[in-house]
Amino acid sequence: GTSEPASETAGETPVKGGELTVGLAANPDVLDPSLAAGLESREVLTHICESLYTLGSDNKPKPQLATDLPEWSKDGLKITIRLRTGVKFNDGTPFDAEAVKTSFERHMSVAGSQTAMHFDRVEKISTPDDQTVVLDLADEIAEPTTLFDYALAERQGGMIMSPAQLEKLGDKFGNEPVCVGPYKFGGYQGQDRIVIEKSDQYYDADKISIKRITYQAITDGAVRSANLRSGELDVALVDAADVDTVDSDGTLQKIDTQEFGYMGLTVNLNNADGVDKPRRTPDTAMASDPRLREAFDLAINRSALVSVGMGGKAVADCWPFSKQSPYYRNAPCPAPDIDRAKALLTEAGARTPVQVDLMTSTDSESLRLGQLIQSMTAQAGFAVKLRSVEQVTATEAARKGDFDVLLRQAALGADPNRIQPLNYSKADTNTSGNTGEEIDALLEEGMTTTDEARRVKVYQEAQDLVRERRNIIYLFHRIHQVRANPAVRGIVLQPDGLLRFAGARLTK
Amino acid sequence: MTGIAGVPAAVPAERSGRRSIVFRFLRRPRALVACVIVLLFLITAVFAPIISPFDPSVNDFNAVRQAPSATHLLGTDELGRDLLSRIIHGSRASLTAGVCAALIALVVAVPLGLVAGYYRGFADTVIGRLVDTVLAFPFLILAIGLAAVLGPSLLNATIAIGVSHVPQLIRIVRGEVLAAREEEYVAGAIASGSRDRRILFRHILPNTTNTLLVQATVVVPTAILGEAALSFLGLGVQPPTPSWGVLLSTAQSHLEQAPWLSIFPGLAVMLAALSFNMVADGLRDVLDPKGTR
Amino acid sequence: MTGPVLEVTNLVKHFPAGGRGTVHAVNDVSFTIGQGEVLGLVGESGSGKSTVGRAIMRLVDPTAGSIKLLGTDITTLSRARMRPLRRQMHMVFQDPYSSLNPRIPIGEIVAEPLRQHRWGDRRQIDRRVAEVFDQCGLRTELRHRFPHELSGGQRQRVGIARALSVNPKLLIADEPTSALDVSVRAAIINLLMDLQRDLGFSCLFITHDLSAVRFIADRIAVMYVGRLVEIGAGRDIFADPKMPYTQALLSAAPLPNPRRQRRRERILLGGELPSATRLPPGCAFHTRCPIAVGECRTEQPELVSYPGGESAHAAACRLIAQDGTAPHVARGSNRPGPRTFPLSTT
Amino acid sequence: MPLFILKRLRDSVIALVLATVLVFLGVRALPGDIATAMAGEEGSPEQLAAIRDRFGLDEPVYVQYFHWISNMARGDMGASIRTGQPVSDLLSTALPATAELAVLSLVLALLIGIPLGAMAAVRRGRAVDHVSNGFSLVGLSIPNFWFGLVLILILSIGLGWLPSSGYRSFAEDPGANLLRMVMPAMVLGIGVAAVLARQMQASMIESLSTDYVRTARAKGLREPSVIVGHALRNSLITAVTIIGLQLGALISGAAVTEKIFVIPGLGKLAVDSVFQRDYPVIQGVVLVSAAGYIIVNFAVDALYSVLNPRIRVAGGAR
Amino acid sequence: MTTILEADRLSVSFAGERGRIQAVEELSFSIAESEVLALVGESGCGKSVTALSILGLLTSSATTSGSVTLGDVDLFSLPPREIADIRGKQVSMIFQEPMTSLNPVLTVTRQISEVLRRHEGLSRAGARTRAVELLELVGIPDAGQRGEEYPHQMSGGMRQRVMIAMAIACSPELILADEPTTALDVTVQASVLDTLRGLRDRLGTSILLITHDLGVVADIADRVIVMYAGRQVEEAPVEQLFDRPQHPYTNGLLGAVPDPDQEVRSGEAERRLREIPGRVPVRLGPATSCVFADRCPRVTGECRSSMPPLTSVGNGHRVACFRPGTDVFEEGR
Ligand SMILES: Nc1ncnc2c1ncn2[C@@H]1O[C@H](COP(=O)(O)OP(=O)(O)OP(=O)(O)O)[C@@H](O)[C@H]1O
Ligand SMILES: Nc1ncnc2c1ncn2[C@@H]1O[C@H](COP(=O)(O)OP(=O)(O)OP(=O)(O)O)[C@@H](O)[C@H]1O
Ligand SMILES: [Mg+2]
Ligand SMILES: [Mg+2]
Repeated sequence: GTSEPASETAGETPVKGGELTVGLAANPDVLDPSLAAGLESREVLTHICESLYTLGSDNKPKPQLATDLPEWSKDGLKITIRLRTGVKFNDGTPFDAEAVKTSFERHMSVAGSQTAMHFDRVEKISTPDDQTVVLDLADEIAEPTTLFDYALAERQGGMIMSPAQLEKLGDKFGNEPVCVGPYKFGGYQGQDRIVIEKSDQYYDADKISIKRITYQAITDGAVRSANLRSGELDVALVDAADVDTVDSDGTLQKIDTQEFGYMGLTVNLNNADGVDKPRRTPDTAMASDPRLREAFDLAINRSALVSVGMGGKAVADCWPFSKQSPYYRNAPCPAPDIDRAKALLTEAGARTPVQVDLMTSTDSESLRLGQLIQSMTAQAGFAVKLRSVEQVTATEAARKGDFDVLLRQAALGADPNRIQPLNYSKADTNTSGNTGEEIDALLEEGMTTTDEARRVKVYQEAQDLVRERRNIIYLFHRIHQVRANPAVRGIVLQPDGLLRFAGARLTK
Repeated sequence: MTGIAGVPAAVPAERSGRRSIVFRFLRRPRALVACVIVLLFLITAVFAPIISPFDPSVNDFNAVRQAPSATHLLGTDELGRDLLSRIIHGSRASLTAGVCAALIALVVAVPLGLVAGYYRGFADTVIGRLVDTVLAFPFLILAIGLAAVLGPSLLNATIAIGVSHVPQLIRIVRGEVLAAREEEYVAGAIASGSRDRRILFRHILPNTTNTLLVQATVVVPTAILGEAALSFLGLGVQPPTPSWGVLLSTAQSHLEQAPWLSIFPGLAVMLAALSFNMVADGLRDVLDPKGTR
Repeated sequence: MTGPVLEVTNLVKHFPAGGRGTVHAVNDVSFTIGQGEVLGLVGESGSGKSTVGRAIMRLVDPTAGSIKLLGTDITTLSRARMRPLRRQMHMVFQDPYSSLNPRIPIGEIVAEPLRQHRWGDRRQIDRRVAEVFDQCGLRTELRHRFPHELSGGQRQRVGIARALSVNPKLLIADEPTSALDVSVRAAIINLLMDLQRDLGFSCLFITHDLSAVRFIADRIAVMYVGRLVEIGAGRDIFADPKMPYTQALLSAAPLPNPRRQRRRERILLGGELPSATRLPPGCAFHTRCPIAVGECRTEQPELVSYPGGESAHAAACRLIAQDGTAPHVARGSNRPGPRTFPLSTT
Repeated sequence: MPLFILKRLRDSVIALVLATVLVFLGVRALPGDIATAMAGEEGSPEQLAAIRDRFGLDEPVYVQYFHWISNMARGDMGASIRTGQPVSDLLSTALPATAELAVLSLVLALLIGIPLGAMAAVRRGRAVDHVSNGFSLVGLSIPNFWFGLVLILILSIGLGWLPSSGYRSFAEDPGANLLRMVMPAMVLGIGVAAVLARQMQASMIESLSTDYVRTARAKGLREPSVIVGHALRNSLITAVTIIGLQLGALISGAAVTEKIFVIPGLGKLAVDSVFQRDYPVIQGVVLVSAAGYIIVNFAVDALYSVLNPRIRVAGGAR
Repeated sequence: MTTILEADRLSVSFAGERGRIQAVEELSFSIAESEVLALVGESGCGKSVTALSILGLLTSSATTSGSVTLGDVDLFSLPPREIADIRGKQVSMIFQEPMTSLNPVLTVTRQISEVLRRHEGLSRAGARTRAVELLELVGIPDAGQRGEEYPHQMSGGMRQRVMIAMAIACSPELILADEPTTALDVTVQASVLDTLRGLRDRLGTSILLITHDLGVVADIADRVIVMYAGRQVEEAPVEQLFDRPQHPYTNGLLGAVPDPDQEVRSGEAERRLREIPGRVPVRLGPATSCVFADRCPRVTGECRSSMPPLTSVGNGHRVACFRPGTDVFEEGR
């Protein structure tokens, strides 16, 4: 969603300059494109580090620092990237093919790199001229990789860092990142505030209006929305629970969008010992019989879940991709049916109540959803035991296979292949431990095909398999709710929950 | 009963001493009221299922976040559960945490304090250093750390709170023992040929019970507050089991739309802590008449 | 007579004074107590009397010297090895309030030594408790009472009953009457004297009450800042005090008789009692002694025995003549003239 | 310097070193590590391994401890694993906020607790006695996070008098800073004020019944001089020791208070970094707060010994 | 001789848990100029309460009745501010425990100066100089230096001298000395008594001396009042009291003290002290009969039913007993 149509509304005068204070839901981690792992750091980084590619309003990759989408050679072993001219890093050094090469090499090699995987198949990087970068790819598919343009557009691999700064700071680049971007890093203020300032080196500098943006992390949703209302913050993401309160003032402008990802239940099917260990089926009811999982699914009333648990700020759905994605399909959820669920339990010969251990994190939203699922499924004969552990512990438990069912928010991207790590039998992030030659084959094909229509079909087939197995039970897509000072125009909210301020400006 | 001649017959005399304490205690209206409130809380906790008007974990999706009304005396929460019933059931977790944490703290601290205070020397040095160290950690950080290591549950939160009170209790017990050790009656016992064990448990320990009793009653309310704080941070009782801390923590998101969700459980915590504190005050007054408050 | 009941030789006890040096509480004290003998130990507050008593009881560990109880050296016995010997001696404490555990009925308090020393079975112990209660003038019904339910005099009787329950050979009484009222004090002194006469135990009677010590003790030892300065038969000490300090002490104790008291001549001591942390060199008394000479300030006088008197009379003063003639210390009138109160301003 | 102060100093250093060991072992006993925290659920084992390798998390704990201690000795507290900011930077921005909060609430507590307690003792059984008792009982019993929420509800949301959050450093804008510190200081201060009031009341009652106060009266001093010059003077000396002990309560209270009022202080830093398993930061924070506690208590002891001539002037007749 | 202070039917009671504790009852006495009046009796018989009540220093749980006149001022009817003007100026007090009675955190000189500044209006420096003089006066060597010390640095005897210096700072007419030597050793006691005696002789100060030590009484008192359980049982000039005690309680007290001299004279004849059986009662409410009846060897029915009045037996000797007389106690426990 966007805050307002770009055209000026009558009677409003745009103001040049100005400052914004933006609320973040978590502390950004290191502001280093290769090392950053969190969403919040990416939100900040997108303003100071432009990428070769970015997502367009249709959520498909489009060039940003490149002039075109990557050109693939016929044999699929060579990618050519053409770069913009006349671009400068924020430290004034020129942006050229050599800089791109340096950045790519750093992405690939720096210790702890979060971006290295995008370059898995890259064997050689050459720079035939200042405006051209050529990547030679390895032939064999050692590891499935996502498509290059999506990956670079959605993740930080496409961000190009100033070689001079890299030279200077090495792996401490994140302490003072310098890239090409409308804003430049202005420093930390305390533990939780990051300032970025308008850059005069930016090629489109005259299109940038806001002078200075302060990001402030406020983890507590209620506090964040209170700050928003009191005017301490100009823009922030608002938790579902707080939306009504914030809107009751009627003064803030609303910016909504459906997320790419989904909220769902991951069932531990074959991950008894941990994702990096051989698959083994845990000794749990839910893993033992698909009918139990179906019964569980049927017991959940998604519309009640959304209206009570999410204050209606979500869309009940049984498909991983939301409407934002080209890969969306209207796949209606089974209507809640307690009788059928009970019948399934009887059919499966399960001893009721069926014991289910549901792991959630400790935030109030997860707790709320967990308790709702608990009471809904209780009617069908499940005895859900909630285990709420803070995020890191939950993640660790998921990796170790120490769970029955996990309530989790999956942040997918525009690239449909983002479901691959969750379902591909060889992926070591496949926490449900889903296996199957059929789905493996589909996912492999989806990855290597560039044909859009074919991909849509492949992923739909793969998804149907997941829906049937119910190793993941999809619940809903949340609607990101951003509230902003009405004087700010042109804020862009992307489906991944990131806000873009490059086109923003203040009005009187 | 120690099986010595004379002791059984001593009971009436002892009881008369106790009775006068009870009598003096009951003559303090504030302490009496507090005692009654504590008792009411305990009764509420024990008979929660009978007393509470609703099942605390059954949702009524048509009555979400309703203000207090005739049906739901204290209103309903964000999942349509009756707040009164949840507070009533929550008293179980909160009081258990409070009382058990106090017990845990006593069980750990008393032997250590006895040993440190009575034998002094090396044991005292080691225990003293540990106490200093642990005391230097802020209580909540310690409790958070422990709760995170042990995993969140009522039991673990209780252990964490209990343990975090240990150093302070050790100090108190040790101080008492040091003082008692210098009492002439201990010299009298040594001169009578008594063994260390008897001296510790028959002579010194009973003379520290007043302080311990008062301290225990002081730990209870802080432990109730501690449980609330840990649950507030998501390290306590697991839902849907309510505890006052859990209620408060979830209520925080609805502070404005549904202030009753914070106000009533908050009042419950405060009232419970208040009455335990008042009982402690009363005990202190009665058990230590020269103590000034 | 088969040797002394208690033999204390060169007893020294130092306490650490919390980083401020050492408290020389007892320095080189030697004495013996014979069978059935009562030795009175007198001295001013802080002179180390209680410390001597406690060291003998091994309630504090002596720094040096030796203590022999009935011929056994108990100076360094471990706590466990010491336990059986505690049957042979017990102690009555100064404060009848703090020396009885407020939470234990007095019957049990008195039975404690009996049980610890396995006096017999329950019935025997019961009988013995009743017996000592009777001896100490306590009604048997009181045994279930708690100490706070008794009067000060009754409590002190309980203390005595506890000490005597196992029939010890030696009783150490550390100012057993100083916390009591005059009328009660008399009763307790009478009781102790009666019991001593009947049971024949030896006794170290610590006190600062000179009138009482003369009354009860066979021999008297005088301490001054940790040292024994004079020891001898009571009659000798009172009749012929040798050490100037003893003389001063005796002359300062007021007589309960106005005529005689006002006619008395007193030795007036100036100066202050030296601190046990910073003992002066030489004779500790020289700072207050009206007749101190040069060497008193540098050299420590030995305890020397002098002939005459009932039993060995020893004193530590360089100024005592070879034949035991006590030095003469000038006395002032008890009715001081204007000189003692120089008034400058009004 | 008196010997006991030196001993106290030695004990403090030992406690501090033990504290570092305890933290080191403690945080590593938490389930999950920074790699898990950073890479999230989709983090592949290689990514995790890369992170662990980068920060030396695979080495044995004692080796890590040794590295840490030897770096510390060189004044290098390490850098946050998450953001890469030097721990010393984080601490130097967090410390002033917490220190300010602690000082403000302490001042508030002193301003409320001492006069209230003293007056309650002087006017026993009168209205102020009851007010003081009521106040201290409520102060001890009120959950401070709840009190914080209620204050926000009333003062910020209801009346709109005070901003609920958004820390401004004092240097940046003193007015805004103080305005935002009012509620946190109240929340944090009330408990300490309650303890102080009780303590003060008890020690004043005791002082007032001492022989030397009776002497002061027998000298004919007027009641105010007796109370202020004799009773209060002695009671304040005991109050000093309480303040040191209350610091621990203040620091842990700060964690919750800072979370509610979004003050970027040590407490918030500690809780956040525990949840993110940011070891260097946790270690730094705990070390600093433990050191703070130890130093303040040491200072309080020293101050106490200066104020109290019985300790200051050693020696004497006996 | 002029009367300095006169107490008439002075009674003090305290509100206790089980009723009103009668601490002092109907006590009447007067003190003349430069007279030492001793108040003797066992612990708890109301000596301290008497002294404290004179200066209005009792706790608020006390109720006082009767009257105390100083010169011609009725102290009990004075407003608190005016009583404060008298305290330390006309009437001052010395307490039993010199350690706890001095403020531990103020220097000695400072504590003495306080009185002078309050009553004499001296400047800080003037008060200090005078305080040092006073310390010299009571026999503290190096007064200038030692005055800067804190109480805990001084010995018990020195502290008691400081108390005395404080008490005489404004040359009071009357000093109430509550067991001034009880905590001291005999040698120190002797010199403190000397100091008090000197005061009386030189300044004509009257002293109300409270003690339970008959030796001290014999040493310094002119007149003695014997108290028992809050009541005055006998009053006499000192020699008369020791020679011819009339009340059985006084007889008992005198008999309970061993007299070393006497013992030396009489030899081993009778190694026993006289005892007074029983204990001092804590009395609730006013007495209606003789308070000593329960412990008295001469008790009769009359003693248990009515109160013996304080009657004169000549020479300023008064006794409250139906069967007065000097005699020997019966033996036995
Ligand atoms: N446990 C102890 N630690 C340190 N010093 C001690 C200890 N016990 C006694 N002293 C010191 O030893 C000295 C002698 O004390 P002791 O109690 O033996 O004297 P005393 O003659 O019994 O005096 P009093 O008549 O007051 O009872 C004193 O200076 C005292 O302060
Ligand atoms: N503040 C008080 N409250 C209640 N009772 C009191 C109070 N002060 C004194 N008494 C009682 O008054 C009685 C007389 O006490 P007082 O202190 O005058 O005795 P005393 O003769 O001075 O004894 P001692 O020799 O022990 O000093 C005692 O029974 C005491 O318990
Ligand atoms: Mg002693
Ligand atoms: Mg008295």
